[in-house]
Amino acid sequence: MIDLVLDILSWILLILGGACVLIGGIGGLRLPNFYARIHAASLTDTMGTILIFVGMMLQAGLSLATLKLFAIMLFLLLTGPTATYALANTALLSGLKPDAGSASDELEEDEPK
Amino acid sequence: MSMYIVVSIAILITMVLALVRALMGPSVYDRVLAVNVFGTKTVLLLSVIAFLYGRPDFLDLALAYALVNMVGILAVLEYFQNRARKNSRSQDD
Amino acid sequence: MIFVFAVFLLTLLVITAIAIVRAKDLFVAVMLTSIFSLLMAANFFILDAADVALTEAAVGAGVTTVIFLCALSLTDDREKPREGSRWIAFSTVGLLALLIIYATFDKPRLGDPEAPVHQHVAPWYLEKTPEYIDIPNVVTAILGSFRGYDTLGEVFVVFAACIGVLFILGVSPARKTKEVPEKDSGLRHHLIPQVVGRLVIPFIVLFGLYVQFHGEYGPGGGFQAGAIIATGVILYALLEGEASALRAIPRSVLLGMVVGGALLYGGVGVACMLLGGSFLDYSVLAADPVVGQQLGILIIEAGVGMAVCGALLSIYHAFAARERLS
Amino acid sequence: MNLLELLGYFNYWVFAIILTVGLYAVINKNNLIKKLIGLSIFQSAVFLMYITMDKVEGGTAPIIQEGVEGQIFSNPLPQVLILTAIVVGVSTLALGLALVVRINECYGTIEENEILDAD
Repeated sequence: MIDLVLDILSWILLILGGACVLIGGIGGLRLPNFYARIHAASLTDTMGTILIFVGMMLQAGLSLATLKLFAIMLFLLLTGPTATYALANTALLSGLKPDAGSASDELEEDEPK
Repeated sequence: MSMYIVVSIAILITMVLALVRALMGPSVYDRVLAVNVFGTKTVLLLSVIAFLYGRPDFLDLALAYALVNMVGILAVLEYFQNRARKNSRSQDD
Repeated sequence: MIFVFAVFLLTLLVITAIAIVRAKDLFVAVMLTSIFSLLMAANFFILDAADVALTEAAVGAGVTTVIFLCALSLTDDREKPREGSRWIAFSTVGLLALLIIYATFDKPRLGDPEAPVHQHVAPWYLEKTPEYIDIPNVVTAILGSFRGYDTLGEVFVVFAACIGVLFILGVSPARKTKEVPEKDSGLRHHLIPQVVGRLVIPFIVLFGLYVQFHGEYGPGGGFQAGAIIATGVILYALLEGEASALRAIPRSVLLGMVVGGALLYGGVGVACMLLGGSFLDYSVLAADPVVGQQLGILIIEAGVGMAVCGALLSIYHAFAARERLS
Repeated sequence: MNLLELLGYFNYWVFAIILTVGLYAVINKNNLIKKLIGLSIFQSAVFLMYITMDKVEGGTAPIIQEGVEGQIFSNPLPQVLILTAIVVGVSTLALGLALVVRINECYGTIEENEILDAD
């Protein structure tokens, strides 16, 4: 009985996680400018990661694998947003302005100095 | 077993989307962002495939990527910082 | 099903390779190279090569990108367009591709258990490893013991490459401008990477040690561990500036690690000869041959780890120091 | 020859294409760093071919699990060769980049034709 509940629960979590990852990917492709796309990337980095890893942890049960999964999740949650922050910071310092007025940054084809 | 397959297909499609973004640009930062997304997706894919194979002892691989991935992006940040400094110095001269 | 994934990933690999060659901006090419490496590692993992995938992960994600970016900031990141026809090169290369593809039809197909590769030596290794060495990871057993000569040679190649880089970049640059002040170097002004980096570095080094000493039981070993630990120290250098990383681990220590690691490996071989065995035959190291083999593998893996870590860090410092001075 | 059998050769085709793409960059690009990138792609193609050969149908990575009988293991030998080659590849790549950096300092360019003109 418990097994069945765990199975269903991890099914739901994994599917939701897959959906989050996919939505983030589509957003990363479709959103108009760089700063908007960062938000989409953060969705896959955080929500998708958490849901998929918790789903797998439920499947693994109490074992070394669960511990490793937890460690991977923790490090991904620490390093992913840091890397995104570093990237946004670089872009801002190099002069890519987050301009709410213009929807697209296609004009800034060449990277700014 | 089949739920792992569903999730890995979702991850694979996201990898394609990230690759398209990396190829299209338009700015270099978009490409770096795509590389970052690609990295985290690889971590997810490796963990899911480790379960699909039924050998969870191979999660070490995903752990290695989770730890090492940030270094590349921080190196990019330092690279841009150095370049900006070099440019400003050559303008001073 | 896995097979379909493999086909998918390989297609992405081809697209990435073509995009790398077409990219005009060398920085973009380097970024795509890191995607290429990620795809490569995933493919290795799907093809049952966990150890190789771990090596690619340890090397490709961190060290390669960092060294490429160092070289780019010392040179130029724009590729000039090439005049002249490229059809000669194009047709030569296309012809070669067709020839190789034609030749592949004589190869055994993927996963064929009857393929010639699987008939010779390899079954013997798989069968005899539990008996002679008694460790679960056959790859480590072959790397350390059965083909120990081979690995010794590879360690000396890494050693030689490191010495070469130090010779080439050790000459002081001709035009010396003012040095970057210490307080501006690295990512000192970025608080979030600082805090997270300081939190993560100990775990990277700890994981490196785990990979080093767990190599007999799971994927891992000296090569991977050396690269992972080197990545951890490079992260420190990125955060605090290259000079303070050099203060933490001075250049002489790094050189000592490279030389010491290679000597440790060779020394184990000589010790085996002195104890009455042949070169790199670890069975004589302990009373029980199996224990002797395990001891020998442990020591030479430590030597490999030291040598690789020292070599990669020396190479990084050679590039980064030049960047600081010129 | 059915479709699945044809797909069994797909790895080798990818090997051929990547190999020649890398070769193209080496022979046709003037930029020295681009040549080195091409060389590392070429090298990766060779790695891919070796690792392709190690796969055995229904096999698993050659790490013996306790208490599991009758497992098929993939061939460990190509893995050993490639594992060391990857690390050696990075150090030799660094050697090449070091040479490029020195060339850039002496000639002020990393384009091959400009270097040849300068000589």
